Amino acid sequence: MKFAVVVFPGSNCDHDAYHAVKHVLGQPAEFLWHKDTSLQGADVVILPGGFSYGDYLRTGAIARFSPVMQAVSAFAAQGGPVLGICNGFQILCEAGLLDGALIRNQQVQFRCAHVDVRVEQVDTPFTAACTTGQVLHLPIAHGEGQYFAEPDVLARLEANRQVIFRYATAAGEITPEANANGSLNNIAGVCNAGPHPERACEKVLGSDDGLVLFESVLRRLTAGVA
Amino acid sequence: MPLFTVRVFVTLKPSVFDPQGRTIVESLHSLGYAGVAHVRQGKYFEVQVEAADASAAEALVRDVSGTLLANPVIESFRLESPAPVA
Amino acid sequence: MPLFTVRVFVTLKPSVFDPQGRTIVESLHSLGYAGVAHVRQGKYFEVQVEAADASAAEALVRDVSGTLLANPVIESFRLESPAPVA
Amino acid sequence: MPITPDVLARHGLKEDEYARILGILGREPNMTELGMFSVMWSEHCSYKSSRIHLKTLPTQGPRVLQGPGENAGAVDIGDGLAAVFKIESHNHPSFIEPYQGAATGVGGIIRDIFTMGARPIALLDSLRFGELGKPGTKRVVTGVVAGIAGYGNSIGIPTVGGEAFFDACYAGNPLVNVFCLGIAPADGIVKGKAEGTGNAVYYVGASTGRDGIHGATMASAEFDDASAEKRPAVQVGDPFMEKLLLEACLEVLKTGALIGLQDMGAAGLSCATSEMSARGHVGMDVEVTKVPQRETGMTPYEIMLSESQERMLFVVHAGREADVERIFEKWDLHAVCIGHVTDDGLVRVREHGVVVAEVPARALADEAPLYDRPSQRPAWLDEIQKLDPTHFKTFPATADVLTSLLASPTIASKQWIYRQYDHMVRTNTLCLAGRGTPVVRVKGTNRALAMSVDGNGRYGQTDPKRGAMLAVAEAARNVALAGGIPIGATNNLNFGNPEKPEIMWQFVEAVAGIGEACRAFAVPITGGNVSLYNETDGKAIYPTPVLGIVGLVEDASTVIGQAFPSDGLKIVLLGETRAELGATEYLHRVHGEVRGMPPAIELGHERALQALLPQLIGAGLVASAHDCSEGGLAVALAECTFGQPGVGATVDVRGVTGPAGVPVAHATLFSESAGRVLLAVSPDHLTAVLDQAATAGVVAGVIGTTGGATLRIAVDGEPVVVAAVSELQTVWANALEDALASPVRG
Ligand SMILES: Nc1ncnc2c1ncn2[C@@H]1O[C@H](COP(=O)(O)OP(=O)(O)O)[C@@H](O)[C@H]1O
Ligand SMILES: [Mg+2]
Repeated sequence: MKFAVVVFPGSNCDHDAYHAVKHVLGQPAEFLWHKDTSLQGADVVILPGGFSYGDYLRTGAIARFSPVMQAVSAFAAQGGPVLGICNGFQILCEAGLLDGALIRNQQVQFRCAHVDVRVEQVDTPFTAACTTGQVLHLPIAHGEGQYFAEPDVLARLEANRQVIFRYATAAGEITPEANANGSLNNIAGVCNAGPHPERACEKVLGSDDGLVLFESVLRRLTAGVA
Repeated sequence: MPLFTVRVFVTLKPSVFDPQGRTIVESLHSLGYAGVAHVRQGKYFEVQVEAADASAAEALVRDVSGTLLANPVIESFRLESPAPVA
Repeated sequence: MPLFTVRVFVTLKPSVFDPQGRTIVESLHSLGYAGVAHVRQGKYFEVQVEAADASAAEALVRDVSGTLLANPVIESFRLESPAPVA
Repeated sequence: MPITPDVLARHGLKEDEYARILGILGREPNMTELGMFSVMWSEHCSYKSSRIHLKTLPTQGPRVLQGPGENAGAVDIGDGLAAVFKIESHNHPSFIEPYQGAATGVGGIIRDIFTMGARPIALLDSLRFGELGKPGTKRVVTGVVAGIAGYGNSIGIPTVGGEAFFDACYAGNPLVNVFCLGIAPADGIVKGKAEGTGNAVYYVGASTGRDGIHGATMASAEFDDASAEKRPAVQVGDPFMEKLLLEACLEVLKTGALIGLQDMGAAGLSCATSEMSARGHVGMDVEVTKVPQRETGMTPYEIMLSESQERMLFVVHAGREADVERIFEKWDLHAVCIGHVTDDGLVRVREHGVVVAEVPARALADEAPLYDRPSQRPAWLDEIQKLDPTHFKTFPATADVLTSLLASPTIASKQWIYRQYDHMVRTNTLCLAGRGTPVVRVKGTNRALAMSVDGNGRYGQTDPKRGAMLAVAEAARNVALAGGIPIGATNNLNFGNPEKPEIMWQFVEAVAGIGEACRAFAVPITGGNVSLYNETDGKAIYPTPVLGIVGLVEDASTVIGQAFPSDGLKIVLLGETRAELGATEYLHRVHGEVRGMPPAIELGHERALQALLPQLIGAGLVASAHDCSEGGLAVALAECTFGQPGVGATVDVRGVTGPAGVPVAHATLFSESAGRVLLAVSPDHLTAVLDQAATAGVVAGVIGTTGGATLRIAVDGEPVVVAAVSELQTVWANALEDALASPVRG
C-alpha cells in the first residue's frame, strides 16, 4: 500500500506524516512535490499540516492552486482516499473538494493541545477500524480551525452522514466546552479531518489514538473495498 | 501599458461569525469605549495592475479577487474604481 | 443616540515590508496573471458607534483606530466619513 | 558629507573610536565605510565591553565540537550526531513592537542554528515582563507571546518550553531570550567562513529593504524619549520565507558545494562579509547593485547596513554554482552571485564597478576597541543584602500564603503561553509543555535531549555572582530531573548600561559566577549572547543572566515528568532546607521586598545531584521528579499534585527557624534553598534510592506519601496546609489566564 505525502512550500508536518506511515505503520511512503502533476501510483494521498505559503492571505488559499492539486482532485473523484490533516483539510476546503471553510478560532489565538474527538462515522476509509462513538485523544495545533458552512450545507452534511469527527468530552459528550475552536456542530472532521492523527501514533508522544486512522485505510484498501 | 491601482475590500459574509471583531469590541469596552457597538474585521488590498485601460484593469482585478483574494464560501468582495498611477 | 458606521483602512507604512503582499503577487504570477505588478495587504474594519453626531462619531473612531485598530509603530490608518445607520 | 561630531554621535561612535578608524585606514572613511564601522563596532556586534570577561568562561570539554565564536555552539551526542544550540535576545525590539520584535528574534536564532548545518528541532523562550497589573504590560506580554507563536508555529519548530518571570524592573524593558536547538551530523558542522580566492559569494533569501538600518546600534543604546524616532527600525518577520530558506540551505549543504555560510542578522551584509572574510583570513569583493532590492534608490550605505530579515551569505566552491542555483530555484528563492573571495583581506564594496568602500575585514570584525570598563561595587548593595525582622510585615496563615504564591504570575501555570505554541510538531516532544523539563527525542537513536533555560533576576540583583551560579545550577538540575546529563551550556547576559561602573561590576561578578559554576559542573559554555543597555530612563533591569543547558538522556524511554503519577508512592526530598528567605518570591509577594541574600549554593552538592538524578531515573527507580525553585517547598509540592488527574499528598517536614518573628512554617515552606528535588518513589525502590543517594553524598529523607485528593502539609507534626488539590490547581491554572484574558490588540 503506497502512501504519498504532498509537500507544499511551507508544509511543516510533512515529515511527521511520513514518519507515522513509514516508521510507525511500516508502509511504503513517498513525498510528492507540489509541482508534480502525477501521484506516481500512490494508493493513499496525505495533504499534511503546516503553513503552506505561510498561510498568508488565508490558510490553504494559495496551495490549492498547486499543480499537484489537479491530480489530487482527479484521484479523489475516482474515490481515491485523500487525508487532509489540518492545513491539508483547509486546502481541501479551499479547493472545493470538501464543503465549508475553516475560519479563525473563536478564541482568536492559536491553540495547541490534546483534545478528545468522537468518531461519528465508521463507514469511511479512515475510520473503518473505529467503533461509532469511540473517543480519540488527538492533538490540535491551529489558529484557523473553526469549521463553518452555511446552514443548508451543514444540514446536507449531517443528513449525508459526512461528519466523521466531533470535538467531545473524554466521555464522548458533545458540549460547547469541549468545542476546541468554536466549530459549528463541534465539527472536527468532515469526510476528511482537522486534528493531527499523525502526531498521535506513538504512546511516548502522549497518545497513539491517531494510528487507527491509518490502520483503517490500510485495512480498507487491503480488503479491496476502496 | 499604463498602471492602475485598484482597491479591494474583502469582508466576511454576514452569516459568518467574526471572532476578531468581537474581541476588538470587548477590548474596547474594557478600555472604556462604551460607544462602540459593533466591529467587523475584513481585509483590504491595494492591487497595482498593468492594463490597457481602466475597465480592463477592473476586470483583471475582479478576476483576481474572485479567484484568490476572497473565498466565496465565507467572504464577499468589493472593488473601487481603478485609479491611474501617476 | 444615533448609530453611525465608519469604515477604517489600516495599511502598513510604506517603508514596512509586506510579506503577504509579496507572496500573493508571486502566486498570481505563477497562476498566469502577469499584469499584476504589486499587492499590499491591509486591514479593513467596519465600526459601528453610538455618537451625538457624525463628527463625534468620527472623532471616536479616530481615537479607537489609533489606540487599537492600527499599530502606530508600523501601520497607518485612514477613515471614511461616518454614515448613519438606517 | 563631512564627518562632524554630530555624524559620529548619530553613528554611536566615540571620538577615540573614530581616531582608531583613522589609524586603521590611514585616511578619512567615507560615509559607507563609517556606517560599516559603526554597526560592526557597536556593542551588539563587537562585544567591546564584555569580551575580555567572556574570555574567562570555560569552553572546553570532550564533547565540544564547536565552542564560542561561530553562529552557534555544538556538542557531540553520540550516534554520529551533534546538538547545535544557542540563545539570543531581542529585548529592545520587543518593547518597541512586541509581536514583530519577538517574531524576528525567533527567526534570527533559528538561522543561527541552520547555518551550522543543523536541522532545528526545538525552541525555548525565556521571558521577563513588568507586573501584570500595570498599564502596558499586557500589550507586551500578548504581543511577545503571539509573535513567538506566529513565527515558531509557522516555520514548524516546536516551542517546547521556557519560562516567564514578572517583576516591576522589566516594565520598560522586557526580556525576550530565545533558545534554539538543532541536530547535525557530528562531522557535518559548517562554519561561517570564507576561503579560496576566486570562490563565489552568493546572496540568498529575501530581498533587501531599508528596514532595520541601525538596528544594531539601537540594541546598544538606552531607551529614552528620543528612541521613539528610531522606530522605523522595526522589521516584519516572514516565517514562510525562512522556512523555504531553511529547507533550501539544508539541501544545498548536502551537495558539498558550500564552503561556508552566514546569516545576515545584526549589521547585515557588513557583518556577513567582514566576519566570514576575517575567519578565513581572506577578503571579499562585492557589487551592491547585484543585491536583490525591494525598494528603489537604495544607496550602498543602506544596502550594507540594512537588517532585512531572512537573508544569508554563501561562499560557494568555484564551479559548483549551478548546484546552489538549481536548489534555490526549486524553492523559488533568490540565489545571486554578488562577488567573490579575494586574497587581500579587504571587504571591497562596489557600485556599478566603482569601489565605494574598502575596509580590512579584520578591522571591522576583530579590531573593535576592547574596553576594560571601570567597575565598582554598588554602594546600595550592603543595604539591600540586609534582611532583618523589620522587613517582614504581616504573617498570613500558611495556607493563604501558599494560595497567594500559586496565583503569582511567576509561579502560576504558563498554559496561557504554551498552548499558543505548537509544542508537538516534528513528533519528538516527549515531555509535553507544562509536564516538566522539556525533552525531545532524537529520531533514529535511543537518546533524547533535555533542555532548560533559567535565571532569577532578583537573585542577580541581591548578589550577581551567586545569582549567576544559581542560574547555572537550576538549569543543570532541571535537565537532570528529566534524566539528562548536562553536556553543554549557552548563556544570555541581560544587563544595564556597562558605562556605569556599578552595572559593569554586576556584569563582571555574574560572568565570574557562571564560570565558577560551569567549571565545577564540567559543563562547557559553547556560546551565548550579551544584551547590555537594558535601561529605561536611567533605571536598569536587575542583572539577569539566563542559562540554557542541554542534557543528554541515554534512554528516551526512561523520561519522567514532574507530577505524582499515582497513589501510594513515597515522597523523597533530596537536599537540605535552610531558612533562606532572601530574594524569594515569598518575600516579594507577601512582604513587598526584594532584598536579603539569595540562597546559598553548594557546588559539590549540585554536582552530586546532577549525577545522581540521571542514574536513578535511567534505572527506572523514580516515578516523578520536580525541583524546588521559586516559591519553595510548598509550591513545589503543590505543583507535583497537579497531574492529570491530580494526586494528593500527605507530608510532614522538619521545621527550620528563620529571622526572629517569622513563623517556622513560613521559613520552612517558602525558603528557596537551592539544590532540592522532590521525588516520588515506589516503596519497592525506596531502599535503592536512599542507598544510592547516600553513596552519592546527597542528603535524602522521606517526607510523606502520595494519594488522595488533598494536599496536607505538616511542619514538625503540626498541620499547616490542608487543601483540596483541585482548589489549589484551579487557582494556579487560572491566574495568568485571568490576568491576560482579553487580548489587547485585534
Ligand atoms: N514562556 C514559556 N514558554 C513556554 N513554556 C513555558 C513558558 N514558561 C513556562 N513554560 C512551561 O511551563 C512549565 C512550568 O514552568 P516553570 O514555572 O518555570 O517551572 P520550573 O521552574 O519548575 O521549570 C514548564 O513546563 C515550562 O516549560
Ligand atoms: Mg524555572
